Amino acid sequence: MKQTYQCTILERAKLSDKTISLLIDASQIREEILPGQFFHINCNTQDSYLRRPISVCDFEKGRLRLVFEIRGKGTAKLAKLNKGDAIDLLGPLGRGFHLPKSGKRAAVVGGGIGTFPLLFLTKSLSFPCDAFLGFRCEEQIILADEFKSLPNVNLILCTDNGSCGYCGFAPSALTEALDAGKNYDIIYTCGPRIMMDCVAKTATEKKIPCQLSLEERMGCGIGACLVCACQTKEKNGQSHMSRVCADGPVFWAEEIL
Amino acid sequence: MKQTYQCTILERAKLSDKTISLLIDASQIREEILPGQFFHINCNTQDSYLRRPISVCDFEKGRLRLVFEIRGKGTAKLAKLNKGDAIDLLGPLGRGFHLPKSGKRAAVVGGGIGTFPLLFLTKSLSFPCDAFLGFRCEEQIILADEFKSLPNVNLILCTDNGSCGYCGFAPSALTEALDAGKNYDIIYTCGPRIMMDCVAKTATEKKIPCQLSLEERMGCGIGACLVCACQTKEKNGQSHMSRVCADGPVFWAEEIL
Amino acid sequence: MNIKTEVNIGGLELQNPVIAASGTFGFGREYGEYIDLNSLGAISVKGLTLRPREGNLPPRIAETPSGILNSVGLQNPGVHAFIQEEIPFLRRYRCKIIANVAGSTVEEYEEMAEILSSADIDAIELNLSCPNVKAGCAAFGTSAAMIKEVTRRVKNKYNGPLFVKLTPNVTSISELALAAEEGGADAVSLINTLLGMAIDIHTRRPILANNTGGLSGPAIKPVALRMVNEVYRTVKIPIIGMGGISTGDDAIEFLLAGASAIMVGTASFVNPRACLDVFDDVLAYMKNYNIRDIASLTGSLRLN
Amino acid sequence: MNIKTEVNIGGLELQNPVIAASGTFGFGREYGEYIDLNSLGAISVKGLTLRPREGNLPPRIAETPSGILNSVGLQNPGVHAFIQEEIPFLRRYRCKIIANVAGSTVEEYEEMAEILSSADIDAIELNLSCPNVKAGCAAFGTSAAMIKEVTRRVKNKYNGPLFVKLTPNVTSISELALAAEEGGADAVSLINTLLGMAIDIHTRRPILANNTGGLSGPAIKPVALRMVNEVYRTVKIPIIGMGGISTGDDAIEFLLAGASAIMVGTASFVNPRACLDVFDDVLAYMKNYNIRDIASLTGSLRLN
Ligand SMILES: Cc1cc2nc3c(=O)[nH]c(=O)nc-3n(C[C@H](O)[C@H](O)[C@H](O)COP(=O)(O)OP(=O)(O)OC[C@H]3O[C@@H](n4cnc5c(N)ncnc54)[C@H](O)[C@@H]3O)c2cc1C
Ligand SMILES: Cc1cc2nc3c(=O)[nH]c(=O)nc-3n(C[C@H](O)[C@H](O)[C@H](O)COP(=O)(O)OP(=O)(O)OC[C@H]3O[C@@H](n4cnc5c(N)ncnc54)[C@H](O)[C@@H]3O)c2cc1C
Ligand SMILES: Cc1cc2nc3c(=O)[nH]c(=O)nc-3n(C[C@H](O)[C@H](O)[C@H](O)COP(=O)(O)O)c2cc1C
Ligand SMILES: Cc1cc2nc3c(=O)[nH]c(=O)nc-3n(C[C@H](O)[C@H](O)[C@H](O)COP(=O)(O)O)c2cc1C
Ligand code: FES
Ligand code: FES
Repeated sequence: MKQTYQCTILERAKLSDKTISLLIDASQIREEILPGQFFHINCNTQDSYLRRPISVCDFEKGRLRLVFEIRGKGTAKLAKLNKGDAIDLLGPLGRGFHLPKSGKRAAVVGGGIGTFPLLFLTKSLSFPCDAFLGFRCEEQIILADEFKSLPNVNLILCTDNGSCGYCGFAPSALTEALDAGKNYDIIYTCGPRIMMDCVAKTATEKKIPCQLSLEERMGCGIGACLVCACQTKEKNGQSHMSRVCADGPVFWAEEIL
Repeated sequence: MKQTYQCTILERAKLSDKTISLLIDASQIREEILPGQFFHINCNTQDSYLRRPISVCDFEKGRLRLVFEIRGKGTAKLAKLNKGDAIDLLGPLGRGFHLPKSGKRAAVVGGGIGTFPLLFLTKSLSFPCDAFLGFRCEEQIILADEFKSLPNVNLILCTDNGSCGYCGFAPSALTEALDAGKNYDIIYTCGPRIMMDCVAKTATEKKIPCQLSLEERMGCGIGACLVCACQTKEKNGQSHMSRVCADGPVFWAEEIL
Repeated sequence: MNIKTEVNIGGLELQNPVIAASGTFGFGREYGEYIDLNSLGAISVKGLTLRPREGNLPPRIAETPSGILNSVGLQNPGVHAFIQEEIPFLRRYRCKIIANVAGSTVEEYEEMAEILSSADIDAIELNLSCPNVKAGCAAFGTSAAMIKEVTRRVKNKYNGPLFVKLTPNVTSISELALAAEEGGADAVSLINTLLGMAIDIHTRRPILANNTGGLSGPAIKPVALRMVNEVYRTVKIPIIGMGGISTGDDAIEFLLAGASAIMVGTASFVNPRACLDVFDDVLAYMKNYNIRDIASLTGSLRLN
Repeated sequence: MNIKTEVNIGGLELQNPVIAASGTFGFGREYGEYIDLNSLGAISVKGLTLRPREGNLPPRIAETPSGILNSVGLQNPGVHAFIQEEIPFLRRYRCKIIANVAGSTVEEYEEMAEILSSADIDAIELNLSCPNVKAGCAAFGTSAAMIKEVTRRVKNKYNGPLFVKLTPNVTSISELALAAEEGGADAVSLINTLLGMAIDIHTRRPILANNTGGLSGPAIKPVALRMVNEVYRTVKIPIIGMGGISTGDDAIEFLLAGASAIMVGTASFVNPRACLDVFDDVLAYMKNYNIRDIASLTGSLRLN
């Protein structure tokens, strides 16, 4: 039987004004935890009644890392948790990223909070990758050191204003790399929807398999309530309402309408 | 202008399984705080949406003491507060006990959580008193040491089962004292309604002025919403709906129907 | 930045659209110790009846998730005492006085309107929706024909701005709002409380002595917002919106949905400064979005 | 202590009165990974329509104080796929299967009843109250005459226990319950969701793509309880009560108010074990008060 887990917070760090990292003792979780999956977290107030979905940012030796931005009531509540506090987790949930057994090189394109789950993804890849990570400006850059420290990752930081790294959006950096002759076996993307659509379009044009991680407001988080719908294309071309929580959050580009 | 106060908790103590004492820095509160008055406390959750009324248990040199029993959601939330935490107080509210300028001896009769506000009352009396305090059993006795340490207080502890002090209810102990010839200028009572009614009856029979401190569920706490009604008798004998929060919580026995 | 906060609600000029809701603010005296009444748009006073009423037995309040149930039952000193004792006090302040009135017959409503037409008030709010009194206003409140009739007859007796307060405990609130409009109402106020119940499982009795009570507070906000928007798309007269407003964001939601003014009720119990805090937050929102006239927010919601 | 937990709801024998509410529990597959479906009284499956439906556009959910709004709009694989793919799965468990059905015409309701009468289900719950589809069931749900008619005609096609699920968005729910009873319903289920709205003040648009949605969760509990009690005092058929039940105490409130069984909906989203936790807490309450038959709780509230 699956269950919810009451886990203990081992470390809490503030990565920026609005970004919190929680390191959680997840040793009791026996299920496999895959990159792209998420946990549905109880904020435990009537004010923020629903759980909040947060992706796995990292997982190693029973230690789970969640990184999130404070947006509204629920994340504000989670941000108040401290070392030693308990956190109520439902998960791991959803379909994670496809990890090919072998390959030459992957591209990973992320923006904003969409970059957090890509850390665990790049760590889990069995071959090298170029990671194009976009942020508003230099001050907004999060987790760059962690990405840099990974031996298989070639990090290309992008900022909208050019205050650090590539000047412009991450998808443009990807396109430039492709135009400059780079080859990728697979492209992964997570971030604002317009960014991902841009990446998906490029990938489709270049006939490179591409995966997107979608966001949608959730209820149950496990596939039962159908509130987290997104329109997808069936194999037969028909449109269908899929569940971001259970059929996703990771989808192939060709599934997305 | 009156206001709510964000005060800091200086000390938190557990007086019994279910009883919490909070010592609060109330130095910013410039209004006079009188025995019998209460504070209306924000529990700050949507689950316990309303404030909770808690009587002043003690007040000295800007330090406010509130003692309360954990009953439901709100008090459970308040019980989680710790030293250094902020507490949101509305008050002091209500009409406190009448304190005669002079007198020979008062009787103070309390039961259960009704004994807490009597501490500040007995401290504020300018003449001696007999304090009949009733509890279920010895283990339930709260604040006895504080009462004992007051020079003007003659403490008569009563337990339902006789495990400590007088065996029986506090009103019986009062009646026995009166029957044995004791004289009181005024009788104060706070506790379960049947206990107070019993004391009020005795006092009325003996023609001793008597004050009761009533409990009722509250909304605003300041007299505006009329939800905390209690039936009282006007001077002209007519029945009237008074507000426990603003016209009370302390009433004269003859006002109560 | 210069922000225009004045609004006109069916002939009632308010310096700002924040009104203290009837029954939650008494006659202003108590909250006047916590906030400057001069800074409110108006006060809708405790529901008045022709003769004084003692109201229901206690307990009159029960706490529910993100809300409360109340069953005060229109305890009030009667319209005459209001005129003699409360108006002179309230008149010392800039805020407008809205007399919230409840009758148990059409004639009673007429009589009160007549009495109030020579009193120093600024508007009448017909409470056709109090859920806590057996006979009377609740029965009026659910019938479109009755609403139209009462409104029409009161309008004949009272010349000032006339608001009709509607109950949400109906199949179609827009139908009732339309009836009020047809009867000559200058604005509609909505919503009053939702009829509810809470039970003490240990005594196996309802918590309220009156068994049922009216639900208010944040819990009802989604229902209230929906009704305001529904009515906004049905009638032409202004709407005074309320139901669970505790923050400026809540108030903005109501304005966008179609309210021209808003009332703050239960929130004052938790935060005695709620009315002012709500207004300050609305101003901050307007500054943030460079909105110069608060009235321009009304109904500016774009449906999907 | 020996506790009798079996209840009979209009002919449907349940091992215990805890039912998973329609639309919040899918067809049991997903929650079956978190709780033993054998321990539930029944599952009311996601609302079925004659043909598959894709439902409304996202966003379909908004959070509100102590509750949620949803506007799924009856996304479901259709009654045929339900029979072929879901019944065989559910039949492996002891819990009873309640088919929740919604049609857009009386004929559609009849046709589905006919189809289901040869399927291996235990009861039909007529959803006459879905607020999230434009045409159809919501219109039926507010008219007593229509409710009676649909119930009668479905009853002619289906021999098993027939439940009618009522909407709370009406002036008199007891009138509608009476209509269902007169039409031949074996029980009534209440309440469905309250119609509500939530607005994003920054985009000035409703949060739900469908603009409005149904309010559920703890926020609506007081309204639901009042309605259950009102209906209990009006009809003779059993009531399945729901609306915000998250704890055993909540469930007891509903039983005392007059429900013979209860449904747990939104609470499962926060606590996937909610159905079982509710039941365990009900048992603890019964042990505490030495109550031996759960059915004896029904309606044992004493009004003040
Ligand atoms: C699969 C998935 C993984 C995610 N992973 C991360 C992550 O690793 N780090 C991170 O910072 N954020 C992540 N998000 C976004 C995060 O869930 C939202 O920012 C968060 O739910 C907002 O809650 P709130 O209480 O701050 O905002 P509120 O506005 O108070 O939320 C109100 C309601 O809307 C929902 N909601 C609001 N914004 C979003 C959103 N963007 N996506 C989904 N639901 C939303 C909330 O969950 C809640 O139910 C993820 C979202 C999804 C769907
Ligand atoms: C003037 C006054 C002074 C008080 N002083 C003290 C004190 O010094 N120490 C102490 O332990 N208790 C005191 N009480 C009682 C205390 O207010 C309640 O025990 C407390 O409100 C219960 O809240 P809860 O969240 O634990 O219970 P819940 O059952 O969750 O409360 C639900 C609602 O009912 C109200 N309520 C429940 N029981 C009572 C009650 N007995 N009186 C008033 N409201 C109630 C709550 O305030 C809340 O609004 C006082 C009550 C009043 C009226
Ligand atoms: C204690 C209380 C008393 C009320 N009395 C009245 C009243 O006398 N007349 C009236 O029209 N509305 C009355 N109401 C309803 C409020 O004015 C308002 O319509 C309702 O509470 C919803 O707003 P809120 O959620 O902001 O409180 C009362 C509400 C409460 C909580
Ligand atoms: C996401 C969601 C989907 C729902 N779908 C249906 C449905 O298909 N048929 C139905 O009769 N009720 C449906 N309901 C209503 C619930 O069955 C229940 O009546 C309501 O949610 C109140 O109970 P709760 O507060 O415990 O959730 C749905 C509720 C939710 C939250
Ligand atoms: S959140 Fe319930 S199905 Fe996805
Ligand atoms: S609590 Fe509002 S008048 Fe007493």
